[in-house]
Amino acid sequence: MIRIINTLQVASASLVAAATPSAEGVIRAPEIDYVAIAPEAILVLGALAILLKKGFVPRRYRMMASVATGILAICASLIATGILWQRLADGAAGTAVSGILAVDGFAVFSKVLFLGIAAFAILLGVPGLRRERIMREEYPALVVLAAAGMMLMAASSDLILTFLALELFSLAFYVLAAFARDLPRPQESALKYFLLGAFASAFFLYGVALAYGTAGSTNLTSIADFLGRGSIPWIFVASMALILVGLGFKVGAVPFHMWVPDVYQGAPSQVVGFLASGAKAAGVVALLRIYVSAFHAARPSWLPVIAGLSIATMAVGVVVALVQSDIKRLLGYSSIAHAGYLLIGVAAATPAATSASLFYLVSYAAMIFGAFAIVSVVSGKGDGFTRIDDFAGLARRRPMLAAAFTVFLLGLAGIPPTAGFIAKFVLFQAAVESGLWWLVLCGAVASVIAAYFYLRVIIVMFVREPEGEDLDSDEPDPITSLGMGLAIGITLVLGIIPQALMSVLAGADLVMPGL
Amino acid sequence: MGKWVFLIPALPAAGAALLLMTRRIREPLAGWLATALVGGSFALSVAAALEVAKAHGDERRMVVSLGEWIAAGKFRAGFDFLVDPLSIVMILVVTGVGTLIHLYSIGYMHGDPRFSRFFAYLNLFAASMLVLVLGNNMILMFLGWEGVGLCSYLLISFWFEKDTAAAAGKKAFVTNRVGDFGFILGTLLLFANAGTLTILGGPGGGLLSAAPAMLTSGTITVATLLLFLGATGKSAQLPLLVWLPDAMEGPTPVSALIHAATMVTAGVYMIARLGPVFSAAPATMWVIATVGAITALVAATIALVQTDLKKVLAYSTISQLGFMFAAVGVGAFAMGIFHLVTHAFFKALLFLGAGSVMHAMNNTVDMRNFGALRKKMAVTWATWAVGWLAIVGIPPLAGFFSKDAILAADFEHGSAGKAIWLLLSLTAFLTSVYMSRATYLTFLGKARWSESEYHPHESPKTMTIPLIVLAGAAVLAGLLGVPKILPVLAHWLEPSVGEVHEPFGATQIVLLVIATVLAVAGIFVARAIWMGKNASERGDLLARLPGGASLYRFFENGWGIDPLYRLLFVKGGTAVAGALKWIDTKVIDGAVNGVARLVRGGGSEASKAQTGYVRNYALGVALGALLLIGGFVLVQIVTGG
Amino acid sequence: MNVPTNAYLIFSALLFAIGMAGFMIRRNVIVMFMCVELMLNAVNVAFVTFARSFGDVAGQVIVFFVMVIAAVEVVVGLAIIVAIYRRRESVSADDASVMKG
Amino acid sequence: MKTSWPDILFFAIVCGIALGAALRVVLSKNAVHSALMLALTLFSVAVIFIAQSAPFLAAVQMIVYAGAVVVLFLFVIMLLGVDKNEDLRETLRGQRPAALGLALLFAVGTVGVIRLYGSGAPQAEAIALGADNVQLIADALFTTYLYAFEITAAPLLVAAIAAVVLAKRERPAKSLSESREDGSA
Repeated sequence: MIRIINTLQVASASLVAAATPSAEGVIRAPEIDYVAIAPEAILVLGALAILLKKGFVPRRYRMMASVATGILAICASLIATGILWQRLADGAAGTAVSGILAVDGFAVFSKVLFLGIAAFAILLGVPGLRRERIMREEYPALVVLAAAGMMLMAASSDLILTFLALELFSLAFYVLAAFARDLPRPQESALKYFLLGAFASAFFLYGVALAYGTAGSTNLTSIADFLGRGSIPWIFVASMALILVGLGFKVGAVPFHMWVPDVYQGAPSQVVGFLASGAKAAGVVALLRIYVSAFHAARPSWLPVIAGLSIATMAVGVVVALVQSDIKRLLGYSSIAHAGYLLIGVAAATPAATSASLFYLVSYAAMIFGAFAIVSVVSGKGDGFTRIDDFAGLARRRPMLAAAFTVFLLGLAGIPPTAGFIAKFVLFQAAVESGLWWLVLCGAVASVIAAYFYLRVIIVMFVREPEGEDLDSDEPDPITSLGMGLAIGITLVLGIIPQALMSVLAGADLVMPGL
Repeated sequence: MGKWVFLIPALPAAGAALLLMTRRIREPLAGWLATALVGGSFALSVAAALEVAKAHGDERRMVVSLGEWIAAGKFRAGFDFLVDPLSIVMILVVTGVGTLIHLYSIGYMHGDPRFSRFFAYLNLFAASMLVLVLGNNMILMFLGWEGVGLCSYLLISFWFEKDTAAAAGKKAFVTNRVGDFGFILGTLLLFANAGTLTILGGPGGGLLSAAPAMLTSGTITVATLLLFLGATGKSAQLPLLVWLPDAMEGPTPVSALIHAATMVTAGVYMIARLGPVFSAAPATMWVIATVGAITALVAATIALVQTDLKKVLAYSTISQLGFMFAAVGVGAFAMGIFHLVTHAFFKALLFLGAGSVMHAMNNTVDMRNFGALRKKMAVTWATWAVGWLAIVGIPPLAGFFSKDAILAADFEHGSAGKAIWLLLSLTAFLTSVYMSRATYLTFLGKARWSESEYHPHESPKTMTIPLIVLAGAAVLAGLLGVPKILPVLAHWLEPSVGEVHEPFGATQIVLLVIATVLAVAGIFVARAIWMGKNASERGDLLARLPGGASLYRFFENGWGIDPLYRLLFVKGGTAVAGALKWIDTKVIDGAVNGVARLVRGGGSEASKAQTGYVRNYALGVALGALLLIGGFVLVQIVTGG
Repeated sequence: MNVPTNAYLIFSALLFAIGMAGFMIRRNVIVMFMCVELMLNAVNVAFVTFARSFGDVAGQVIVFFVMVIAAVEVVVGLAIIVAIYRRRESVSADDASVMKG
Repeated sequence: MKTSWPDILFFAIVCGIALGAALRVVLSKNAVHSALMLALTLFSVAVIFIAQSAPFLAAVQMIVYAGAVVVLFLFVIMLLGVDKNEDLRETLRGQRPAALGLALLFAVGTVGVIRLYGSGAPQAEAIALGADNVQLIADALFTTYLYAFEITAAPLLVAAIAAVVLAKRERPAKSLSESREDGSA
């Protein structure tokens, strides 16, 4: 696979060179590290293949071919990432293609995370969307493109590439949110998400412009050097704020959170699982990359703001979640609270906090995917039954589903022996180590309150009698069950033997320039 | 010690998993299976105890490791169990009493539609409690800590059809979360300062040996206070005692196992486990002792005016836990554990006795409707009597020795200790009064129920056998700690809690006599009030006496009560108890509910900001952008950039 | 042209603010979207201004990328709007307010 | 370097037109007018690009932005037939003052920060960005930003998918969606 790309790239580069007349002759294209760009390149090519196959594959097999191509692309990308990882193990962290792409443990691990999220999105999304009869051949293409964007968020070493990556996965998500385009609620959520997303991106871009204006470059390494030289100009202060608006919007931090519950409620559940885990993780890794790594020298300036953002996010998330009556909105607000916890990890800004954040993202992704998979099964056609009351007596109707949902909810609440507990613990512990006592205190209070609304759902499932007639929730199909089983497995295994992942995180050498 | 120790919690955990996952196993097989598994744990615990007994000195503390569990940065936590005399005592109690209560439940829960689920929860509880006890690091302990809380919550609201049960479960949960929050913060603070959360062994020798030296006195005080906050939540001490009385909405075996014998003692156990750490913070120790003594007294006065038999026992449990805290608070860890053990036996016995009475009386719990039940329920009465005399402290029953050990230990501790001793002695007297009151109202005197309505009968064998076994234990457990002659338990615990200093001389004998006299006096006072001529009508007089009118009737009827007693207890005591009860129900409950309402109200208000209009959301984004810029600028100005 | 850099930056800030206000004031989603374009253009002006003051062409290249993204956003946005209009026959953002709370 | 008055005047006129047109985008009752005013703003910005030694960008701005994007807007407006005058009265309470207040504060804040930014004088006159502009851009685009340039393919792919997925009409979907919708409304 790599060889093929290699050939393609060489061909395209020589084409470019030949086609560009210049005073000094040809422009010398930079040394391209094909292994470094392979993971994303494979995904984009995969998406292209999905779109192009229309002319070659008979109609009956198109859907299958799309899904197969998507899975194949993810697997190939995973292999490429593995090769990259192998190379890192030999100690060659740095940047590639003119310093625009970071190649380090952090980037590589995040890529694996996002590929896993994409795999889940196909595994759980395809059968779910088929059930809803809104599955389209383009779904796998959008998933892999979004994954490529999210992977670049982690690997980007240049703010302009970050912007491109952010737009790439956001645009894919706008389309995914509108997937059930003929239903009013998905339409509304897509519209809201799109308008606000574009609005917030403009702020982000303005921030990038101001950063360029002060540091003279959008390259994160140059910015880090610039900040390392001394005092922070005023205009850069505004730049940091505006960049935070864009990324805060993606992770769902207060007060940029308002799209979250509406979009989570309106968009198809199968897509929301992807959105909730992917977009949030992408925002967090970018925050880590930009704030913790590049802006490290300015930490005294941004720490209070990030901490304030974190506190506000946790507070609003858990408090408003208490009064929700719709399960998807409840999970939306809960995801806002989780964004608050994750911001604690950003504020702590140590290698330990970074790996704790990654651990958190992994476990959160498994739990939220699982939770939304169950919601999509229970809520039936067109997400018709998403009130919490619709889950009453689920333990009697579908005991396995209720048990699985309990595992995910306990995980989200951070109650042992789930991954959620370990994740919260290591994150808080890392924050305490860097002296953020008060922030952890707030986080602990928030999780005390949060446990209440998760428990409420569990109680409704186990304790309340089902209302009215048996809802037409299907038994989950085998593939969905497999996906849920995987998610439960991750939630419990990471809760019981977290070392399995911790050692990887420690061995992956998550040192970022600037730390 | 072999790795088989892990089977001790694994057996009931497997049972819970099995019962939760298949619905095939039904009554009564589910009950027998669960009982057998806990029984198996008990057998293994005995084996572990024998193995520990074979070792000598410090070798009696063994760490059994199943491998690394969490390692992140500097942080290490193994999947390790600490098997030492202290944990052995606890697991014996948990599995022993647990087995009996499982057995009892087979009869008690007969016919319940969720029979097997009940046993699944009980098994899960046992597993969690065993993890809590055996865990060799704070995280493993917390795992169990949360687990028992969860099971307690599930079991309190087991009969969720009753609104009160659901509400009680919620209250227990919320209150416990406050405590858990203290626990986890205390843990984090310990880690931040000591660099380890392993209790024994590992780098630096673990918290027990290394922490006291590594911690600065200020931090250790804060950390231990936070941990104690966790303990007050789990063990229902002031100010977090509100949930336990309400928890009586659960099935009675649950009250016996979880809310009397085991889970509520977790706080005491945790402090004893971390004895050296707590000892390094004298201020915390005094707080613990004081809170314990005051709670003991307060709960006893409230127990005095309850009419619900299970509530009397619940407040009594709180009061007895106060005794234990008063013991560990002065460093008398062995005495605290000793009382924990004896209390587990006699309180479980009393609860099961109460359950047996309820079983016979169509689930009535109001003592005013009882009376003269001893003729109908001979076994229940006989065993209850043992439990009653044991808690009152009549020699040579279990409570006598353990309570006196605590009183003596407190008396030794300077003038502040003497004050605590005084409080506890008073409490002991009140304990005698209210327990005797419950006994007289329930089993003695005249029947206040009609034959037509109730058909009291003795309970089935599965229920009476545990009663008999527990009664035997309540008689004999005291022998574990006969001062001077037979200090078995204290000696046994020495490797865990350090050398036990237990003087025995003239002073101690005087104290013994005082305590015994108080206990006997309490019985007689109660007898005078509740066995009087008109007891059948006025059994509840004391409870109905907040105002003057009823008080006069007391006079007119010529109840020969000592004027001083009347002044102190009937008037003052009732008023105090009434006031405390009022505070409990109105102020503290009100505060809990109020906070909940406030948070929910805030939620509703905040969710109104979520108008659904995308343009309003855009306002939010813009406002956020401005706030962030403002925030950054402010920080920049403050830090002088 | 020797106009101070700051003048251009202030112009850009004002243009951005106008776009921002328009986004929040207008109900018509197409116009709201035009306002986003105004904001992006304001940013472009800032980039070009900085590029000139540094004598660095990078700022101009970035504007290039921004234009691409703006075009893509327009396509996706208008596609969503068209899809929605088919059902609702309305381009008012305020009509999309069923979900709240 | 001295600032000359004609320069200032020219700058003021162009900026005035741009800002005025931008205001008209916001304030026009008719969406078609807004689109046309957007075109005018984009045109003014193109002029500013020229003044800022970015002639190539100015050309692209005219062709792609003012040409294609605005036409696309107009096309959609006409396609949907929403080219009628709208009622501009505010229906959400407090929305307009809040919006204006926030925008104003934002402008004041950013301008304040920019004023604090420093020098203010253009320093780059000596560096000829304008000459060889295309060459310079090409140089940067195919060296430093080569990867970013290649990655822009991906968003374009998404745009293509969006058009297919969202705008394409499908025959059987209609009846199905209608029957389902009653359940979820």
